[in-house]
Amino acid sequence: MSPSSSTAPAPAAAPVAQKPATMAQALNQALRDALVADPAVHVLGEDVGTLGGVFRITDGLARDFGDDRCTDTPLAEAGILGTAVGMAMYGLRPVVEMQFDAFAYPSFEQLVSHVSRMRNRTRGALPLPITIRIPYGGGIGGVEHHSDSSEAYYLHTPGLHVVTPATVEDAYGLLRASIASDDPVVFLEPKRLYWSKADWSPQEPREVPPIGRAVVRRSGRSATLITYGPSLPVCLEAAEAAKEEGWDLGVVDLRSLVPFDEETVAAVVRGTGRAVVVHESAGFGGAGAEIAARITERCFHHLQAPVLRVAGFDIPYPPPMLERHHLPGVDRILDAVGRLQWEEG
Amino acid sequence: MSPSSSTAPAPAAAPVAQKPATMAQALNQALRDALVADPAVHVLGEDVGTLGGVFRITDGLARDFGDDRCTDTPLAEAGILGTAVGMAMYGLRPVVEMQFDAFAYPSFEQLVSHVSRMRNRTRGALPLPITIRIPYGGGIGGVEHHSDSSEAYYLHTPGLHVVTPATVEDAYGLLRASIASDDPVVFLEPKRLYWSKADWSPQEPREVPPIGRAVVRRSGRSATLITYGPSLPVCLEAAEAAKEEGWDLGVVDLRSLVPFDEETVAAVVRGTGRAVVVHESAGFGGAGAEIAARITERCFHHLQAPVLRVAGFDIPYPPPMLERHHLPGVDRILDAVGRLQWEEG
Amino acid sequence: MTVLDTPAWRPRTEAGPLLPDAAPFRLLGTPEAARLAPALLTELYGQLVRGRRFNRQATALTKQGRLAVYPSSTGQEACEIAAALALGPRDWLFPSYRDTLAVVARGVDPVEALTLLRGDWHTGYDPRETRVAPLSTPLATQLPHAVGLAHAARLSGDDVAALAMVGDGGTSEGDFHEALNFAAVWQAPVVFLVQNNGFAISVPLAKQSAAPSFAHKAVGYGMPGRLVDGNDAAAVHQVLTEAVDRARAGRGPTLVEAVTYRIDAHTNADDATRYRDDDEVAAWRAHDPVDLMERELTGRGLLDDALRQRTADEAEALAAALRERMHDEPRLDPMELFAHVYAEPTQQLRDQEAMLRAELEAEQQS
Amino acid sequence: MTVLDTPAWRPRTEAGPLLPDAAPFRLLGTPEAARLAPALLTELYGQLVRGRRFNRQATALTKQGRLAVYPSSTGQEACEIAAALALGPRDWLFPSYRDTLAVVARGVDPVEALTLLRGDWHTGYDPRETRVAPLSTPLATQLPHAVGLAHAARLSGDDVAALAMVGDGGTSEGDFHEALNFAAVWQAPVVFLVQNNGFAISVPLAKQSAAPSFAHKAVGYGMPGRLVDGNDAAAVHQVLTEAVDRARAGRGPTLVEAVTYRIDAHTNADDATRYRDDDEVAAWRAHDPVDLMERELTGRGLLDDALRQRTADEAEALAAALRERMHDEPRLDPMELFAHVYAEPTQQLRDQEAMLRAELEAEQQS
Ligand SMILES: Cc1ncc(C[n+]2csc(CCOP(=O)(O)OP(=O)(O)O)c2C)c(N)n1
Ligand SMILES: Cc1ncc(C[n+]2csc(CCOP(=O)(O)OP(=O)(O)O)c2C)c(N)n1
Ligand SMILES: [Mg+2]
Ligand SMILES: [Mg+2]
Repeated sequence: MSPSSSTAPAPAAAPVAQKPATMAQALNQALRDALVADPAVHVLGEDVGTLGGVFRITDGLARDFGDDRCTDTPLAEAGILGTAVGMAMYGLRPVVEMQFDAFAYPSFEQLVSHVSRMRNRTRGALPLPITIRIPYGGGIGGVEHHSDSSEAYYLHTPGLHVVTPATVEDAYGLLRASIASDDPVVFLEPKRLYWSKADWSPQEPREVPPIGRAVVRRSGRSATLITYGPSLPVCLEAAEAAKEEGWDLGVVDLRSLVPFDEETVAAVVRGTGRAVVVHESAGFGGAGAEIAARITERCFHHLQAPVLRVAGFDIPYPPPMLERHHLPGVDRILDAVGRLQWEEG
Repeated sequence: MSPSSSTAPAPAAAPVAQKPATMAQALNQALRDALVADPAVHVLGEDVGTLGGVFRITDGLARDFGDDRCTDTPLAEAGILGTAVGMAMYGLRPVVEMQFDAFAYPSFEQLVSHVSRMRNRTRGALPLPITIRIPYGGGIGGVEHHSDSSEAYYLHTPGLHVVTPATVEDAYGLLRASIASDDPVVFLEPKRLYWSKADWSPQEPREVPPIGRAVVRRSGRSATLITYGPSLPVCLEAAEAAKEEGWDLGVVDLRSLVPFDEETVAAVVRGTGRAVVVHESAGFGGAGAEIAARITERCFHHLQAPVLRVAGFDIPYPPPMLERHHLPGVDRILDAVGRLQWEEG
Repeated sequence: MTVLDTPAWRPRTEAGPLLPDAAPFRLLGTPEAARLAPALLTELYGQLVRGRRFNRQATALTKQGRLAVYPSSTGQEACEIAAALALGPRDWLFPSYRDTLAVVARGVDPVEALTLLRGDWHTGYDPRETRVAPLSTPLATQLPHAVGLAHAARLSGDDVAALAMVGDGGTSEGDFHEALNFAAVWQAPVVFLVQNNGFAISVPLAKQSAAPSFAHKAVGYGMPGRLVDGNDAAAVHQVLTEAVDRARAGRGPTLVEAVTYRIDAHTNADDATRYRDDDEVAAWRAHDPVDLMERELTGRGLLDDALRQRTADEAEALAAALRERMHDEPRLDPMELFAHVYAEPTQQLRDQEAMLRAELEAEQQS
Repeated sequence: MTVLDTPAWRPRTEAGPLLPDAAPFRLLGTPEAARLAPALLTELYGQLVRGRRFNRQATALTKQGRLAVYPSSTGQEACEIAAALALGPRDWLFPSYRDTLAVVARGVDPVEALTLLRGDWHTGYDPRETRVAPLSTPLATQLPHAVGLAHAARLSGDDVAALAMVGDGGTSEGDFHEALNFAAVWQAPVVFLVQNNGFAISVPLAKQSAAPSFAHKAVGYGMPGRLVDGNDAAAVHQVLTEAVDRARAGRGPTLVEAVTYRIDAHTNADDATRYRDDDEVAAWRAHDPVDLMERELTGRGLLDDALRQRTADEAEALAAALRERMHDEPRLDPMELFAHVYAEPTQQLRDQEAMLRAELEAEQQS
């Protein structure tokens, strides 16, 4: 590697992503734009350099910004996150890639005992602006350890932001916002949406959404589906299919689990009086538990039925051949909607 | 260390714990009795040998059973749990001690990716009967990293049992049951109850409760407090104090978070129509979220008010001087009970 | 005279050379090879040829969708085979995710060994029965397992050794370090085999380690380190056999680095041309483990056309059987998803099981 | 000629001796000590005496409930002092939980340095301003931080080195391994100081490591390892200064093992008689860092009664100031619990803040 970043080639100015773009391209563009915008931004992880990452999210970054701005590390996740802490202490803004969800676990101690607490421990003197990108979730036919949904571990850890985009546009905007944040962000990328496309291009930049604002993707009067990340397209599909049953379903995309935008969610649920939370991680102790419990606390007297959850089973993530039975699908969501005690409404 | 366990002295038969006994003594006795009952049981961890552990739970075990049955390991938690996996693969029943809650984090990958999944991955051929003892929670004036409540991480991980005693008698019975279980058990010891005493002695062994059964510690007609581990005494105290307010509060001690005894809890809550979940870990995404969400799903039409939660703040565990503000106390529990919309009842 | 001059502060032995050899140990093509038993050489040869064919067949099966993914060990067959053959029947093998070949060479049914890679959810074989741990995907995590098992055997007075395999990349993980340290402190009967194949996916050795060799890491744990030509099946076999014998004799663990090369891409899904030159691959093809063995056998007059043909036929038969047996998709019962999470399913799992059963019945009816 | 004979497969240098010295390096009491500047020796002496007094005072404060806990470094003052003095003003120190003394010797206000141990919730000092990382309780976790910071400085063309401290027990953690490996691969300007004080709480060295020395671990990372008498302040200072200079010159990391002894119990809450003999403690008392320095100064005629008295007075003044300033309990504002979790508190934290505020107001009224 070159001894100093001054030897790195001048950053490529031209955007790479073309309309329509995939989520993978939007993420790549966000990293490029962040690297151009701020010399403190450094990307590091396993295979992020020459290879461009196993999902090609960092494609071309080492070529265009030099090895020092986009660095292949030794194979050790605690080491990656631990050195990122040190880099952030110095004043850099590391963007770390964990290769797969389950391979972030070795860095758990660094995450919980340091990343999440350094600002607090130093009374604000040492914030750690680290973005930890983790491809997560299933639906890609991955073998063991390649499809975990680990958001519940992170959202229960005070001091971390937990962000997860569900659209191409949000992937760009939320990643830019995460890198710009002075707080550590666990940025969960729904890997099965990497190849989803949208009519989006970096040439027409749109407002970067602030972290912590949910968005109503579809409004509906009968009931509300509350979801995030990989389950958003499924919920939209379910809402479409529900029309046949005579249900007008709204869909809220949380976009970040921490901060959790309880104002937006509570307002929508108050309007419908019925809600189903949908996510693919194991249901027991999952994000849906917090969402359901909190919404119930806030909206109890507006509820016609309990807030239900449609989630993955409480089992280790199943093999490719069985994952369709595990993942929340349209039918299971509609079944849950059907159980919302309509007769009493 | 001696080359083979055959050189170990004959196990001490005489119980050590005398009436009244502390929880620490009951745990020590449980380990002793397990070591006597089954030669496959091995205790390992940092300082568990000569020192008897920093909380003295393994006091005298190395002396009485030999270094090979109670082993001081090198200082590396992933190594401790990882070697315990191998020992269990061979056919032993390792009982691992993590010195403090936060120091279990380095072993997180071994726990999630192996301990919790080995049985499933091998279609039942390779169960891992490992007990992982973790002193947890606050209230002892510990400095940073010595008071974490980490149960939410474990209960969301399919394949693990999560057990936590709140009484001296349960400490003995549940630890024996955990060691006897063919499944891995995360055994959370409420460290501030280590010195709590009860009129219990191993000379009068009582039935070992099966893992997975909640117990009604106090019945009451107005509302139900649902709790576990370190918060049980606080809830009992609150229930006592509530009498002054004219409330007759019941208290359920879960004893295990996985399996979660939803039958018992739902039955009790159906009876009162009002419930508050109490625990000291951060509320957001904590065990209380699952309990509240699940009970609401099951008992919605019996509820007079939303299931409320009284939990620790969503902050890193505070320092000794401020922990009383963080921990759920009697007043905060009574406040929550007060918010249970009595007028509408 | 201070306390530092007493043996008390440094109670550990320093007998024997601390550093491993600077050059990898070789046998094939050297005068030493003359003393190798013909039966061993022909056995290794047969295994190498079958192993190579197995790798090719398994890769082909990924193209046909019969395997979800296959990390080939082509070019590394000598390590795979030697690891399996160095073990006695009661010893344990702890493979990493790339080591299907070692598992098969150890005697596990090939279809069982491929179960996980096939998209099924379990190891296929019974680890206790076969004395082969599950192929480990989280890198280096299997190393402490091997130490624990070996330690448990030793505590039980049981004459069992463990051999654990890891890649050059895997040595960077904390688990590697913790495993070696526990093994050395406990004097556990375990052998660590680092297959240094030059890459961790796309990351070359120079970005992984600055050590003179991985064998040199042994020094820091107080165990012997051996460096061996990983394409020389006889050399790897000898070094591993010695290390296993040493372990079994109660003399503690050994770290072995086998220098080899990954000829194929990381897996069938990888494009290795993105990060390495053909020249490098060509240079290693000229030092091929099968060729090296063929040359040795030919030189000693042990390889005639008949043996060559019979070996090739055996390899083809193996491949054909694999194709045949892997032709049908495995039929997985979704209801079994709940069966092995715990000894007894929890109430929650029983509820989920009931829900899925109802869904499946509804599916069948429609 | 095979690919193994080309330099390609082993691109790393092997220049210089690979192994550290077998015996710890010493200066005090040796002829070499003659060339040490008197000013350095008297500076080290003053620091040692003040450091010892500081340890004693801090331990006393635990008895009075003024500190929640104190892990004393009595017996290890030479390492603590030398670590602080080896650094330039812009370098960074990464202490472990036992290293309050090094932090104070580096110039941090003692009361600030004791903030966490006092039962307060933050580091007290500003790490960026003082260039001292928070005292790290989770063992070895601070080592990768030091590597990352040093690497970042180097990438920025900034002439900064980092020195990270860890105990013998801490070397067993995976983070130790990962940090050393990253440092060596990145050639980061960082120095690792292992204070081998014989124990990790109750666990003696022999149960922690089987290596000839911790300095030998350097071999496996491709960095120099140095072994030094940790009670010889001049020797530790020299070895660390050389290592820091080497790092600053772009020549990469160094691993230093300082052999020393923990004279006090693990912390004030520990009873060391449960696991070690008085004889051992006595043997190490005969090799005391303060005594060693006094003898050297006396031998060179640098220590007269006046200096001795002045030094003792300074130490007493320091202790008195500490007692005085630590007399009052710190007043912590519970409302600040919510202030630094994030740059901006979340809605949930604001709600919790409001609840606590209401409670506190109610408390005050009642
Ligand atoms: C803990 C962990 N981190 C990351 C990965 C993803 N991964 C799979 S294989 C691989 C490279 C392994 O390299 P090496 O150890 O040299 O073995 P080889 O592939 O060369 O056999 C990586 C990074 C993983 N499986 N486990
Ligand atoms: C990750 C982790 N595990 C366990 C502990 C508990 N603990 C605190 S100090 C200590 C012993 C440390 O020994 P050593 O590294 O030799 O440092 P010393 O105390 O001798 O200075 C232990 C086990 C911890 N702080 N961090
Ligand atoms: Mg490799
Ligand atoms: Mg020590």
